[in-house]
Amino acid sequence: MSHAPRRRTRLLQFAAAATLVIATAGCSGGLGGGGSDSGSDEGPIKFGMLAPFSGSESAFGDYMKNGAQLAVNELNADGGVLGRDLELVVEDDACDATTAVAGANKLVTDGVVASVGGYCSGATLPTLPIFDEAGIPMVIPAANSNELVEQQLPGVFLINGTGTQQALAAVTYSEKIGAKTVAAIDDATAYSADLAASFVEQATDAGLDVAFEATITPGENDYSAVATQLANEQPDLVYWTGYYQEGGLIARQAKDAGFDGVFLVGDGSVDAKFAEIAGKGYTENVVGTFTQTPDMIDGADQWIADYTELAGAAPGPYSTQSYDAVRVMAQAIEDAGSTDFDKVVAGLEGLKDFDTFAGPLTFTDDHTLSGGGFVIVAIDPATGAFVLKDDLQD
Amino acid sequence: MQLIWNGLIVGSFYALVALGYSMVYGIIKLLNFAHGDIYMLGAFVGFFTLSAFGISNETSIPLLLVIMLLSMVTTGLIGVGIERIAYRPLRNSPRLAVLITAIGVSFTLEYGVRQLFGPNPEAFPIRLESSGFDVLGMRITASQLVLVVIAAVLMLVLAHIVERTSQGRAMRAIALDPQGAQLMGVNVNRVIATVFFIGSALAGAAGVMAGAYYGSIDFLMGFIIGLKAFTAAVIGGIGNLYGAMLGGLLLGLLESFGSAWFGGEWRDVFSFAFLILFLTFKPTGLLGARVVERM
Amino acid sequence: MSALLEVRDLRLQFGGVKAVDGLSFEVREGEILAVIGPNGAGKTSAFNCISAFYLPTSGSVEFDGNRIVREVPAFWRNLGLTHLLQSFGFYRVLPSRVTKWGMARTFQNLRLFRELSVLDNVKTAMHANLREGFWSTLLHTPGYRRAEAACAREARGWLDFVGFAEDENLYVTQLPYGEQRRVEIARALATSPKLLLLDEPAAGLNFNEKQSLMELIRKIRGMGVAVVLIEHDMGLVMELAERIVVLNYGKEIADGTPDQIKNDPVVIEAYLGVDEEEGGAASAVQADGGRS
Amino acid sequence: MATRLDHALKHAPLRAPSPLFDRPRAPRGVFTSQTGFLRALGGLAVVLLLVLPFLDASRYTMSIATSALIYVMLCMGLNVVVGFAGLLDLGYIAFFAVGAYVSGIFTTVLGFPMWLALIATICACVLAGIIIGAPTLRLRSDYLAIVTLGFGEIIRITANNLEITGGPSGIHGIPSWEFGGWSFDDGFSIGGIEFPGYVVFYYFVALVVVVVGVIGAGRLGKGKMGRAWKAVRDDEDAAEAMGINTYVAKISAYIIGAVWAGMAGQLMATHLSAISPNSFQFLYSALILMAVVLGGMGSTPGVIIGALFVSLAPELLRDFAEWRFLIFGVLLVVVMLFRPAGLWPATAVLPWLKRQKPQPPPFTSAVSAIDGEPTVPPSVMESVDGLPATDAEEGRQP
Repeated sequence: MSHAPRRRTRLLQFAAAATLVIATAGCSGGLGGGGSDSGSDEGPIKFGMLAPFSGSESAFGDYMKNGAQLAVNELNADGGVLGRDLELVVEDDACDATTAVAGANKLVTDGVVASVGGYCSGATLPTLPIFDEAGIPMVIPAANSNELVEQQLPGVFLINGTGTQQALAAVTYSEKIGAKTVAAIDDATAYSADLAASFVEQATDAGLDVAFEATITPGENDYSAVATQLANEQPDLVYWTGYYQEGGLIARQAKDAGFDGVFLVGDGSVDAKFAEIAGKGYTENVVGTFTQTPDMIDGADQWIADYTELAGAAPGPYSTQSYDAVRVMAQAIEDAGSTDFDKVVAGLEGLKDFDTFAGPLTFTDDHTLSGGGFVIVAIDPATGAFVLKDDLQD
Repeated sequence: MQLIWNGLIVGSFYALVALGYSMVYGIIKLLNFAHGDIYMLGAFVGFFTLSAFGISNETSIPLLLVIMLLSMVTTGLIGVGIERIAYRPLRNSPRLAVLITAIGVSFTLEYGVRQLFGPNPEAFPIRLESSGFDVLGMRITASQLVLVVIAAVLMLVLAHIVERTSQGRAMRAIALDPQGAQLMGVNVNRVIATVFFIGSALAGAAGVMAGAYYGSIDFLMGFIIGLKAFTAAVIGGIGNLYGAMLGGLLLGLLESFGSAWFGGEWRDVFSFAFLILFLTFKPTGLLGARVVERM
Repeated sequence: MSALLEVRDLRLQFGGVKAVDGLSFEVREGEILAVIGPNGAGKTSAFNCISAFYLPTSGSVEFDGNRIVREVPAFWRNLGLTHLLQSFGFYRVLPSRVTKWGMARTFQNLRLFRELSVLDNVKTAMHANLREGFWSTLLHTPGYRRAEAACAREARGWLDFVGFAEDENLYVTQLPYGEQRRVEIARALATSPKLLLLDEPAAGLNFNEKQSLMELIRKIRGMGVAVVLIEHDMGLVMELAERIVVLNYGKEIADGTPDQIKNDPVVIEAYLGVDEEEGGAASAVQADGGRS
Repeated sequence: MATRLDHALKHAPLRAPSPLFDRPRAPRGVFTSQTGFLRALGGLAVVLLLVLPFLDASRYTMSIATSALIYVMLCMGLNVVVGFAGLLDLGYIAFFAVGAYVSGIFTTVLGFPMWLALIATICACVLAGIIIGAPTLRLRSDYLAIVTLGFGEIIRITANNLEITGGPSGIHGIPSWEFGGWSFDDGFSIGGIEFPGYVVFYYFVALVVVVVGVIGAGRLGKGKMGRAWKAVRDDEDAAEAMGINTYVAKISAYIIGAVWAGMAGQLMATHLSAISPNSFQFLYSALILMAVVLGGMGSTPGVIIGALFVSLAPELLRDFAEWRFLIFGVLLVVVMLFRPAGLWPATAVLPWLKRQKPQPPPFTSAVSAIDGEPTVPPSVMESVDGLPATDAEEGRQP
């Protein structure tokens, strides 16, 4: 016992000595060598993408990856960017802050020059400072919580319409169908709560009267409480901002409970699974707010074909956004003529009416989409898939 | 009124799962964490067989019953297997070890299913047509009625087994005093296996019913309901079957009202807080045997 | 010789079973008292009440001027909150407190700390009178080192005292049964008791071990510690005890010197009479249990 | 000397006769004594950790190394609760969350410097430990498990639904440590070697976690308090009979565990600069428990190994992220079945030291022959003596 501290001090001295030796040796990649984080100037240009490949959201990861990969392949096919090939580096963020930060650091270490990923707002937020510090511009395809741009980091761009814009589309539609009273339900995830809040806000501004704003716990089965509430309050339109699983259940249970208003869902719920879960005869008055998907745009069949060939599966949510994210970033680098942070950011800001699935793209001052390009989709009773119903252009 | 009815529906699910919990706990004092996942497993067995036959959007009740029996047998056997592999070797080791094993089993089941069927929720192929009608202020749907009836039948069957048959007597004997029962020539292992079979079968049935009623199943559906079922079992007095049923219904009602008053997001907080208070002041539950006063 | 422990009309009831039914006796300082009785006579239950492990239904236990059984005010009792209050530590004495007052006990079936070394087992018993704080432990202050050293010295002293011959660093599970018994007694002594309750210390010991046990108990008494032992082994009891209390069905049926007890018709009728069959079977069972 | 030793003990009426013969002093030195070897091992580990950044200072390495160290801290805390005191806590991540959120809120919302937040964190965790422990520690082990689990969920859901905790997207922009004007983010350079902020922070965390966490928990585990914990774990009644107030012992273990977790949480918040509720799900409680069980409950080196495994495995096999929990689940079962004491059991003796321990001499009596037989549960004994089996079994085994 009594001699313990002596040994420890000796050890520490040894440690210090060893440290110094190695420090002076200055190994590459180590502190001595001052390992640099910025990407190299030869070889392919690396785009990094953080997306969920494990955890509850893992389905969306593949949609995003394949979309981006398709864009990369196409760009490489006609000469790449700045005469260099593009390479897509994908990391898992599991929708969890810890994993996301590790992944982001891994991308930085791998020397990516641009980030085209980000699905869960909660997992994307902590990665912003990392990419910012490393001087890596981000074009975020899916995550679109307003908090992402609130920090006003120079390199952060959103090409998925923000909650505000989607909520605006929802409100516009409500007015269009002449709804008087509306309600909002979210599933307590960052994006969903955000969207519901801004829907309620804008609806109130638009003079609609908001019956109630409810929050449910995702991952359960029984939502009879909120269903009953809907049946009792009978709003003309209810806006569900969460994902399709709970969405389908709520739509079904609400109808069983006797609710017969319009069931408007956010983009998280726009998926063929919605109809399956809700079941036959529960989807007549289900509509959704969504950015256009290729099957809604004439002449996009070729794109779908290409995607399906690449991925072996049909495109899903955020495939197009990821595809566009890569193209936007590539274009900006092309314009900037280099992968230098400031130049690329300037390039992104300078983009004018760049053609994307969501229509011509121009970034606003706060680096979000000017339009948002949200449309109203409805469920096709035959296939259960969502199809374009109203592009809200008039 | 509506709240009460909703509560009863959820409660009957809790009760079915809680029964298994309570039986297993009563007989080998093991908190079987994996029980909720057996429930999930039941749903997936049903899903698998149905989609294997390419059935989808079916609405026939007989088919539902067939499938239910099938997955009851399957989950029952799985339950027995789990007991044999994971729990029996540890019967004489400290509780902590067995508990941790149970958690391990639970993880294995959940993520095993996840690997087999993928992380996304699946739509259950059988749906009960649910034309709603109003009775004294409550909106009741046919599917809900079917559900309650099946649950009630299952519970009655169980009650009969435990009360009337020799197996049941053996169970109660072991629950009271394992060594004593063994001395009396009861084949403890066989009885415990039976208990696991029955408990798991009930959970499996509940799983199928949930699938048919709600329509969507996923690999984590068992976790929360497992916790709730345990809460129900404790409230009713763990180890006591009628307690489990009572507790299940009670918890269902509590949640139904709780989420109506505090809002859905606080529902779990509400029921867990209730559990904690309950355990603090009446650890033996409503119908539980009163333990001797000691330190 | 004033009374060290006074038990008055002690009653303990489990549901219908009257485990202890109006037991009264007293222990004088520095004497060896044996409590005997057929199985199920409620000896261990009585022990558990005296050492505050069970809360008796009624009766009073006074040890060295401290009341071990507390009265729950009628008000609460009528409200039926007795159990609740006592489970929260109101109107009751914790066994640890009783131990601090100077009453140590061993258990019928060995209850050593299985994952602690022999030395640590004994050290643990000195918890109450060891000067160690949180910070001194964290910082390994000289005070802490002294306390640990003193603690170890004391513990070794007790191990030697009970004639423990093995390596003190072994885990108790590595020890033969007899040695485990010794360690348990050493552990009890390390709490520096005035009164030592031994619950069937001879259960499962062979002849030689019993001899050395008797010697040890006399040695303990020699240090001025009163000893109360529950024992089935009549030979040992008759040879060792100065006074014997006989229980049957939770009631005290006799109290006196070994000779008085030997010739007490009631006792013979209730106990010794059936010793051949029942006692034999009983001690067999005890031996089993001893091996836990 | 002797008198000072006596003074070290409180007055006790009965004193042991001084030892009859001097037992051989425990051997010292690196390879001849358990403690010596472990200390050397620990020292070696510290050296390696100190050297690491000079070999590879890439952000990725630094960040996973930092997370790993935080996990070690966390697991040391849980080890006190589960390993030492034998209290199964399935909501342990809640304390981690409390630490992370308290420091997050103090620094971002209230704008305090981090060191103040640290103090606040510790206080908050002590408080949380008491609030959670006080009502529930009287419960039997399995009830305790479910209740702690419930608490974990409650904390998470609450954090998810409150305004001040930033709701579902949590808190972001948590500053790093700063003293006066200088913040860790600035980094500094010594002798021409540039130390970026994250490396400095890594060093800081390494020091705090390894030195305070491991050594501190280890020391507490060896002292009076630690013996009390282990006694409670092994046999609650016997512990009580030894004059240990088991309730106090339990709650002290619980509080210490809470504080360790809180400090870990605080470090994690600073490390990630952002925290969100879904980092505090039950899964992570289970993971930490897994680390402790796998490594060996109550064994410091074992737990460290477990922590490193659990935190590094998912990073090293990122591509198998899908399989991670399945693997963990199977591992838990297998470990419990075949190596219940973990990879490095607390009772482990270094293989080359085993020989030196004298084995008990061959014992010839009838008793020792059946010494090794399986335990007969106490219930039999009690019931033989007229007590119902139930009450005697309460809370006896963890």
